Amino acid sequence: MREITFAEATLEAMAEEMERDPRVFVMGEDIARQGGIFGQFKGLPQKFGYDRVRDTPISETTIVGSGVGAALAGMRPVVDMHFVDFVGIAMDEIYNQMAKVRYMFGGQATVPVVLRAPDGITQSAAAQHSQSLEAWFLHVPGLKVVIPSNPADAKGLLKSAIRDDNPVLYFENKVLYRQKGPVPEDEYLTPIGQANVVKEGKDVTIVSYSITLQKCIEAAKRLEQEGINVEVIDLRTIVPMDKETIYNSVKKTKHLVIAHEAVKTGGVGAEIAAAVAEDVIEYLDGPIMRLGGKFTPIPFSPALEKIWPPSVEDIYSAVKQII
Amino acid sequence: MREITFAEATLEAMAEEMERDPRVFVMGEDIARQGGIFGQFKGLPQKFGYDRVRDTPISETTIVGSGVGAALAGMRPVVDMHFVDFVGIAMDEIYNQMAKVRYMFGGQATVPVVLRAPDGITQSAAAQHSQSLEAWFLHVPGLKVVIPSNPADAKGLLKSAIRDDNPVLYFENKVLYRQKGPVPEDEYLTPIGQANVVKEGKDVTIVSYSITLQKCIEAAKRLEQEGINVEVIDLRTIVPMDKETIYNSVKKTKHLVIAHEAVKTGGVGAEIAAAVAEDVIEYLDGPIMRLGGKFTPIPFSPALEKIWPPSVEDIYSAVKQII
Amino acid sequence: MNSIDKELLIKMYMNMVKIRRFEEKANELFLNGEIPGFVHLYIGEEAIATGVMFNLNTDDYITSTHRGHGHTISKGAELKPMMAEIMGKKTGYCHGKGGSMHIADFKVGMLGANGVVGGGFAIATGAALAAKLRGSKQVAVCFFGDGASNRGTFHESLNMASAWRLPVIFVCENNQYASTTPYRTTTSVENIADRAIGYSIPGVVANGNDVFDVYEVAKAAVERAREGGGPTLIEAKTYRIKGHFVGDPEMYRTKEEVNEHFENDDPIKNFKSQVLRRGELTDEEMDDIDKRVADEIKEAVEYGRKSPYPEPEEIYDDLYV
Amino acid sequence: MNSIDKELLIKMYMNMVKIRRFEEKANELFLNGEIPGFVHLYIGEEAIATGVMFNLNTDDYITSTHRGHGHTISKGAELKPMMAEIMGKKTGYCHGKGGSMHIADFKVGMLGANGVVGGGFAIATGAALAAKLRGSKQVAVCFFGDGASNRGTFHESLNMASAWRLPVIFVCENNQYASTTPYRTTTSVENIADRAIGYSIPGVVANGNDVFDVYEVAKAAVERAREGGGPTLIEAKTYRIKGHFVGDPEMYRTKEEVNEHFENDDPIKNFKSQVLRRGELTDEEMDDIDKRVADEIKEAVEYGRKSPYPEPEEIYDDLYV
Ligand SMILES: Cc1ncc(C[n+]2csc(CCOP(=O)(O)OP(=O)(O)O)c2C)c(N)n1
Ligand SMILES: Cc1ncc(C[n+]2csc(CCOP(=O)(O)OP(=O)(O)O)c2C)c(N)n1
Ligand SMILES: [Mg+2]
Ligand SMILES: [Mg+2]
Repeated sequence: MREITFAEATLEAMAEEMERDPRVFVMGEDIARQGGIFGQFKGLPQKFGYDRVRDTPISETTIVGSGVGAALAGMRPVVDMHFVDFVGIAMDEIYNQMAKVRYMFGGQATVPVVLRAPDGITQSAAAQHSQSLEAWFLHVPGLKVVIPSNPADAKGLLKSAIRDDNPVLYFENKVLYRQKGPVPEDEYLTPIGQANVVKEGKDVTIVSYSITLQKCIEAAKRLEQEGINVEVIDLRTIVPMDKETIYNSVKKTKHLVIAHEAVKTGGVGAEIAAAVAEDVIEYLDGPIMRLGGKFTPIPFSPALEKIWPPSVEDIYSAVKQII
Repeated sequence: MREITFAEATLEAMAEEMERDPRVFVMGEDIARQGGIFGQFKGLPQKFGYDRVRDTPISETTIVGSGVGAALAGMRPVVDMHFVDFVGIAMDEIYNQMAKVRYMFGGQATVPVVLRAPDGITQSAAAQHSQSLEAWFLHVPGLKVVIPSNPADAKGLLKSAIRDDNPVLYFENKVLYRQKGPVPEDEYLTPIGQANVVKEGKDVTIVSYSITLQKCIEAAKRLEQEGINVEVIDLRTIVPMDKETIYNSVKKTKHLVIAHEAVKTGGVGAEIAAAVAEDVIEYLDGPIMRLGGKFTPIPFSPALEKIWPPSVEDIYSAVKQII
Repeated sequence: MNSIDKELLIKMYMNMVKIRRFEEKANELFLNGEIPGFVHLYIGEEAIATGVMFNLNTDDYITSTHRGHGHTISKGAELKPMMAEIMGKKTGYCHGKGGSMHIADFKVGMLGANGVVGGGFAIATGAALAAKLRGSKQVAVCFFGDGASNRGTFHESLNMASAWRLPVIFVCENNQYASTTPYRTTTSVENIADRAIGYSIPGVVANGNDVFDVYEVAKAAVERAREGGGPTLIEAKTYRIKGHFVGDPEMYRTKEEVNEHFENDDPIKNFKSQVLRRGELTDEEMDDIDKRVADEIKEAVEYGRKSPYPEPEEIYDDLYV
Repeated sequence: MNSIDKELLIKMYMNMVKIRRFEEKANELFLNGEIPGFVHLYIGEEAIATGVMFNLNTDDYITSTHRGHGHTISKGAELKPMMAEIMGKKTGYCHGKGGSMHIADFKVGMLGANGVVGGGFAIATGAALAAKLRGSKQVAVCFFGDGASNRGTFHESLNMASAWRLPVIFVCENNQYASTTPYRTTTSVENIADRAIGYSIPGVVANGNDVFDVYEVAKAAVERAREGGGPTLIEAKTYRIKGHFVGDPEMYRTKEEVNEHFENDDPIKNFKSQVLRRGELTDEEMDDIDKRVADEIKEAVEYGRKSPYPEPEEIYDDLYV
């Protein structure tokens, strides 16, 4: 199969959906004139015009809020957050408007808006440009939340997100953008809400997503060499969470490790661990290990930055500790 | 001991600390002229003047941000969020500034600011005026987070929060405001970071906080009548979390139930359950049950509102299910 | 006044009286324990929603505030499902999930009241963007208070709307108070309309107690927006006669202050005296309308009272499509 | 010009040259892989920080932006710990935790650069509130870009600062671009200074390429603030000569456009030609300063290079007091 980058995959998804549905448009800071900081919007204005690919003022609150408004008025906006780090500027618009209007208004509203947010650590971007903030949105009923780990899913999930009549947050990792992977040429959708068993195994389950999945696969390889057979699950969607896939795996392997780049405390790993401890704890044969970013802001210095997120070694050790 | 309301207890805390330290001042919407919607600021401007008890514009972002600025410049501001539901308007100021500046600037800054936020369901205030949002802040390194359940703690924790050189979020429940409880007349501080074993027991541990603690005590009473001996822990502080107290209790009772009013998914209960499942799972003799608000916005109609949060019955049943 | 024919006069009068009676009834029902939650009354501000809305079509959009009954009625919503909603009943516009602070009627372009002060700016801006992208000639109107004009969303939305020349009209209902806080103690400008200069758009002050003045000012703004001229900021000066919400102890102002405004600034009294003086409507005609409105309110209350509360299992409905 | 004596002229020149050379060196070191992260250069805007800052005392406060080196230097920070910081070294102002976007020197009232555009408005407002509450006569200056002027925080902070008459000066560095976006495509007003009208405060345009003009305009604003007159909005018009950040491909503008500005608007060239024409400083005097600055930069680079990176265990330091 042909290989394209994650950024190109998202570009294809955008182009196909904009082609297919004139109600789809996209707005955000610095996306039109230069194609996005990560090239993820390159060429779109040339294809669809500057009306449908809009450079906005630096007004995150209103970018998101007007996305909600445009959705309520029948459009299908995609809004770009530039860096997920700024999502808090529009937080109220997300949890008090985007997520609630449908329910609060008794189903009168549909809110087909997609919020795209580049996240993750890269090259000493420091405390305010490196975060992973997906966990907050687990706690906000009314949203869907997806977080692809590879180009194929990036495309398929973005297309599904755009076609979804519910608000979808789409977290895309900054390091992943440049990575290539196989992406089918024919049109396809990746369903929201289905985890992906990336690698089957019988001794331990590792659940992860986004960039950290790669570290888990790395760790799994090392563990295999020692005869530990690892099942690796790519969550792909955080809300709704595919608990069935996790539970089935845990029932089989009896051991669970969860890893993500976001701060460990209060992260997505907490919800997964808690759900497992509530629903299928009897299958477990040891503690549930969680790996996540350290409980500090992300430091600038490369010397510190590189040790902030969980490493392959950390994941490997966590598995060894419980097996 | 004399009994005063929760609101009065916070008033005493404010008055004592403002008396003690001229750097302490308070600002927020509608707090001075009318003493706060819940009477929690009544009389303060008469004592300390309208300079130190300030009615602000409706500008939550700048209320919090200027609180941070005043703290950086040597004051000790208390800022009031009116309703916790609006905390998202200032979210960026909280996690990108308040929580990070000390670390990011290598310890140059101290940020002695207290953010007070009334929360919880009461009288059909509906989706945007009823929430409990403390869980998000578990995930934000740099903050402390307290959430008292009774007048004595309300006073002692608020005084500790004001004297703390770190930013502290103080969540105060709207229903609790009106409730009376014993409060010592002599000055005291309730330490941040210590949970409170409200009732000792040996069969099951229930961890809770704020308004939901009362439901747990209620449920515990019913369970005692059936011979189930319940230990009830009032968390009091969410960050830093007193895991020792929880772990010691779980080691003894081997059963854990966690209850709060906030949405169950992604709530504080998830972190507690995950921590227990990571650190002391071997002591458990059954699933960890979590109780929290339903996965929907909070509905207006009294018919729906009353069934939204976990009930005494729910807590009782959860315990019965695992014992 | 030449743009206002008799039919429109009658409609305007009827609309204002409908709002007034609806609000008086809501007040009564709230104090009687039949309406839960927070209720913010629009009494004394009827001329604004009325004057603006008769310039709009059903498919134009509005966003409203916590004080939204008047906007909802004016945009064409029906009283029965409104009353049922604020009583928390299943037959309400939002099946009881919203209540007074979250009343909405999407069928008539009423995109919702909002419990977040200043939450409507961006939504209206987005609705206007939708209209512009479609080339549909619809306009959007954002109602907001003097207090809301200090939210950052005001600034961001006016800037974006102007930079993109969106068909949106921002209507500030300056009722002199934001909850307990007198306008000028927290708002740094005499006329909120003057803030328009910061966005290169027209800023116009209207007499918010005079439906004719509001109508004319809004007419120009709506025409401008529809023709692609971009946004306008209108400040309609009025006074909040009632407490901030039903039950407000109102310790922040004197009875005299309130009474003076009640005497001089009542938009319905103003309307009556103008049309009588000009011989455009008679007392009898208006009495007749009063009666029809009274009947409609009565029916709405009965409808609301008879309607059932939602069933527990409905709590999960309408979260996702 | 009567308020500027020779000593001050020398200081101003030295400060501008220091910024220019520091930035040129930062550019070089970044391209050389010695500085990680994002680096936004202040080249071409030196007159603004310089002109403003020589009106301030050490205990006055400033808040800065992502483009903060110029502000930091002007407020009196030392080059060695600055250079070490942007290299990610332990000896940096923030022990390597902050970097270019989060440089700060609290000892001289520099409350931090900020990676969040518009994040400084409220902090400066709060610092001014602190000063006012203490009656300490300190002032706070908030630097921000044209792009930042569209954030809601601009509006909220200017309103609050005016309503409370806080001693804060808002200095907009209008360099014609917000990243890739030309100023007028997203900003709805010709002069950002005109937005002052919306807050009943003075709004003044300064020539941001002329340190003397900035100095005088800032002087009046600082005096006003110190005397209790409240905030001022200053718009210093300039042009961003360099890319938005080091490595910017600059596909959004032409080389010609940039060159034209470089020729005509360089604040250091402007300064030189003025003082030479007026006979206030000689070429030799300025050459001498150039040399001293070059040495200082060299030492700073050496210091940065020689300094160690933080140790892994330091990652948990300075989170809580
Ligand atoms: C963001 C936000 N902040 C605070 C509140 C609490 N609150 C509700 S109404 C109100 C006053 C609003 O004043 P104004 O905008 O003038 O509208 P009015 O009530 O006068 O119609 C306040 C502070 C809120 N609902 N939302
Ligand atoms: C809140 C926020 N939104 C977006 C960004 C990304 N960003 C960094 S600098 C910049 C442009 C800022 O323009 P301006 O305020 O004019 O400052 P300048 O860079 O021209 O000095 C943008 C969009 C950010 N850092 N913070
Ligand atoms: Mg008002
Ligand atoms: Mg700029």
